Amino acid sequence: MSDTDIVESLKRDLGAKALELTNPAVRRIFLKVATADLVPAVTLLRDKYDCAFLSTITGLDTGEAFEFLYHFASPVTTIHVRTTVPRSDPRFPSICGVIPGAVLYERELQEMFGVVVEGIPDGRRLNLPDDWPDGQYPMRKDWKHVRPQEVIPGGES
Amino acid sequence: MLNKLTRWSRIKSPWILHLNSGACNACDIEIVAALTPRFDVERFGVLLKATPRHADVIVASGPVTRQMRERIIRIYEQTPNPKFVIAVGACAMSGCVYRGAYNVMGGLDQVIPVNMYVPGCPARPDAIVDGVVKLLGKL
Amino acid sequence: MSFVIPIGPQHPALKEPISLRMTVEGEVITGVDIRLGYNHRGVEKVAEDKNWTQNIYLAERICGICSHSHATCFVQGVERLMELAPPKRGLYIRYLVSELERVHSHLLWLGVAGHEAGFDSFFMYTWRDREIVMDLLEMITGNRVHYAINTIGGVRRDLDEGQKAKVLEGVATLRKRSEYYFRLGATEPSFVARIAGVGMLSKEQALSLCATGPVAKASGVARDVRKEDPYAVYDELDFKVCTADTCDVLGRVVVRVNELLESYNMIEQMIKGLPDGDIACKAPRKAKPGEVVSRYEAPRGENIHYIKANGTDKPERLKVRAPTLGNYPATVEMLRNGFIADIPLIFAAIDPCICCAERTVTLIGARNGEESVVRMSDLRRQALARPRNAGVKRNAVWPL
Amino acid sequence: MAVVRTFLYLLIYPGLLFLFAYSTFCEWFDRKVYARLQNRMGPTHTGRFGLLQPIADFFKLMAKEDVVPEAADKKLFSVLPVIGLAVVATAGLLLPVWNFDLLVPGWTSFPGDIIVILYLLSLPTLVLFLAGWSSTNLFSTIGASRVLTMLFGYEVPLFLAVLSPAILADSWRLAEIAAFYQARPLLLLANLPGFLVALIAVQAKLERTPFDIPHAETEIVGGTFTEYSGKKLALFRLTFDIELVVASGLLAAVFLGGFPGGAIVGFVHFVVKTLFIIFLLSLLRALTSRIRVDQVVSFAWKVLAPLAVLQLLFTILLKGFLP
Repeated sequence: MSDTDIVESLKRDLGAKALELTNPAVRRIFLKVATADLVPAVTLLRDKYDCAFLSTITGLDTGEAFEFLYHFASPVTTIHVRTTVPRSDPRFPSICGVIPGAVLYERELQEMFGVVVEGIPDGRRLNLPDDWPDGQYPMRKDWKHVRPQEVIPGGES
Repeated sequence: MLNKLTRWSRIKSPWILHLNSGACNACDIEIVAALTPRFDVERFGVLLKATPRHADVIVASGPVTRQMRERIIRIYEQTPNPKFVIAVGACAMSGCVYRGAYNVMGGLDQVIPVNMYVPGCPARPDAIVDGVVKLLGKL
Repeated sequence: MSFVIPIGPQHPALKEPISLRMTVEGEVITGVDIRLGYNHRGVEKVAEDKNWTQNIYLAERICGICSHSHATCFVQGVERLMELAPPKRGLYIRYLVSELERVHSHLLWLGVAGHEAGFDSFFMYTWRDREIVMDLLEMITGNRVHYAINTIGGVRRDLDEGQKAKVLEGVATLRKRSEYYFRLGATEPSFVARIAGVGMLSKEQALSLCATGPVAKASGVARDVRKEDPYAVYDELDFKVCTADTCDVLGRVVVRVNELLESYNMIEQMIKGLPDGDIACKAPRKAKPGEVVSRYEAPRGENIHYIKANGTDKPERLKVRAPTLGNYPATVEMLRNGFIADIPLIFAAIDPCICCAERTVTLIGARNGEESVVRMSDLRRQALARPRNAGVKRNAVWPL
Repeated sequence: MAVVRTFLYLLIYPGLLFLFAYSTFCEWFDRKVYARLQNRMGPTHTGRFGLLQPIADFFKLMAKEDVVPEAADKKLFSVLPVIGLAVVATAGLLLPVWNFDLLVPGWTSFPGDIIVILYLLSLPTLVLFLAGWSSTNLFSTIGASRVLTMLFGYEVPLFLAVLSPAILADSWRLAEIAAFYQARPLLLLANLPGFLVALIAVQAKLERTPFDIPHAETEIVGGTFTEYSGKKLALFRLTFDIELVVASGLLAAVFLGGFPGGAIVGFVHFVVKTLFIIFLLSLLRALTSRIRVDQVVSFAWKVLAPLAVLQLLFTILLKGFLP
């Protein structure tokens, strides 16, 4: 089933919900979906297009909004679902119901970008240290890190 | 005479404890490779020990991440005296490519006193063995 | 009675800092809570203020034993962003080094699995033969680990006749040894007794929890990026995806040794079919705005890099997902109702590369409600720091 | 005069000093064989061929700082290593190598000394359990419970295997058993399976690799020894070395026909035979991987115990038909 057939059948299934559908390279299909119908789209992909394998979720900070890319891989192609969330109200549904393995990446988004994932089964802190100050989200573009001056042991720092 | 004997025994049987403070495990694999037939540190009496209680020399690798900082201090305190610390690899010396990252303290000497630095990314097993032997020579 | 064992961040079985909190009844594990983040170095933030060539060396140092896979995955993506077509010879050399790295990584893992099971002679023998591959890699690239042979648009060093002959001869001795290990690993009674039927992961679990690499292949899931999404050289090589359906640690040993033998054939095919020509092409300093996803079959599973460029010479966003991250939910399933003695073995079976996967997460599996939720650090403080009067002052005086 | 002689007897020759020297030599031999089997060199740079390595380890540990866990029961925690050492040293006295002529045996050879030596050899395991239990570290409690579970596994087959040659020689006195088999060397082949069972059981008693579960390095950090350091650890390691010497001496006395000849030749026999047994033990240690605690117990009761009972049956039958 080549990329173009998949793009055609995706257009037929999703219809208006597919805001954007591009195929920039061989075996790479990008699909833009509103956050409301994210979960149905993911369920459709998992059942009809055999995309049960979620590689990862990439978070992007594009100034006024956050963008999330869900990378799915099937034996024939890879499909990347993109949703955007306004910076003012960063909430979007969790897909852990559909793909149990997704809880990993959603917790990272929560911690790195300060977004809220509704319905996440386990919302604890992921890999920032225990004593990390709350409210600091390192992956945001506006977050700058001032580097502490390393002290050279033995005096002449 | 007694402290000549203890000095000789300390030089001849340094037991090492391997400590990874957030490294990319290239140096750790080279440390473990130093135990294998080709480099075989057991010739110098070096044994890889599991608990800080049994160890004399802490061989640490990796730029200290913020999360590991407190654990490293505790493990350093749990090791009985006389103890020494060898920082293996560029990360343990100065943080290597991760210098300046928000979560990295940049080098082991920001946390615990270090006696011997072994350069290299990763430090070669023979460089590590050379470091251990030189540290003992300094004793 | 049930009590909780912290396999603390510093533990002989784990070469890297990861903290497992096991709820245990007697010797049987009932619940698992993996806490990571000890290795989080913020690679993505650091990558945003380094230019493209510096980022190759950063990507390499994400992980020590699969350094070439991260570097290749990154360079593949950047070449696609800049629409570069690296010459065939450069690609062949690049993927020759990546197959040699797979050999050295699998031999390393076989040794560690033997060491975890207490079979130290197996560990010594496999690591002694791993030195052959390390010598080959050092001959080709100049360094035992972190080869730095990749540049954007090709490779940095060429391969002459003498080196090709040495590689072939090294591979021949290694193939003999690997068959010996295959027989040893699959038949030595005390070793098999430790790894057969341990760490079960059924096929459905492997699929639903997105397990990847030899862990999935040992449960019968034949997914391999080199076959599904062949990049550059792999569509010209013939090799088969090796799977086993015993779903346990023995299956993972079998899959990895088969992959070793497959890699030997591939290396020989690549050496024989090495086209001539130059090894790299010129690469511009800046990349046009755009985004790309590049996938690569690392020794531990599928490696994915998402790179977004905004026209300057620095990437706007670099997202790295290492294979071990995908295997952690599967590990929790495998550890459930195993024995304490099996923890290091099951954990080593996924060949964890914790430094790659510093973004992994905890899946609480502790079922019995009566376990009071103790904060992770207090628990470890109680267990490890039981001897409060260690007799050492807070700021330790320099011993010298 | 006799008091001085016994004092000398206790402290110098078969006593502490000799056991210390000989057990360090055996530990060096074991480490060297184990390394050579793994294609490695083993300790070479301390003294000639690395002979002084165990002694260097011992003195270094004696000079290290000694840490006692605060929550541990201090008196018990520090007295255990000494008890362990004392028990094993007394067991060393009973070996039949020091009382050369059967007619005027020294005071250390008396009917029933094989039972005493077996009992003294199983005491260190209890000391080990108490050591693990009293250092209140989580890992050592697990190690301690494993020590006991293993004790139930290998203890009975060991007793059966070691006692069956004694039954054939119908005497409980080591010196007489050894003399019996020296007279009829052919009968040594009769208790070969017993020798095998005893070897494996001793390997388990000494907690060496197929059975080194209580202080399994990669699983439960240090096992029973997690909290021990400095002098106590040195004494514990010495206890294990002496236990290795005594156990292999016992096996040599019972299964390999004792140590004939006078003082010198008997001693040479003693050295050669114990080194042969230690070689077998380190061979076993190099070729197998560590098995789980439940596997040890099931292996002991499914394989070792039946074999030992068979050996006993065969001995009794043989005793019946002997002229």
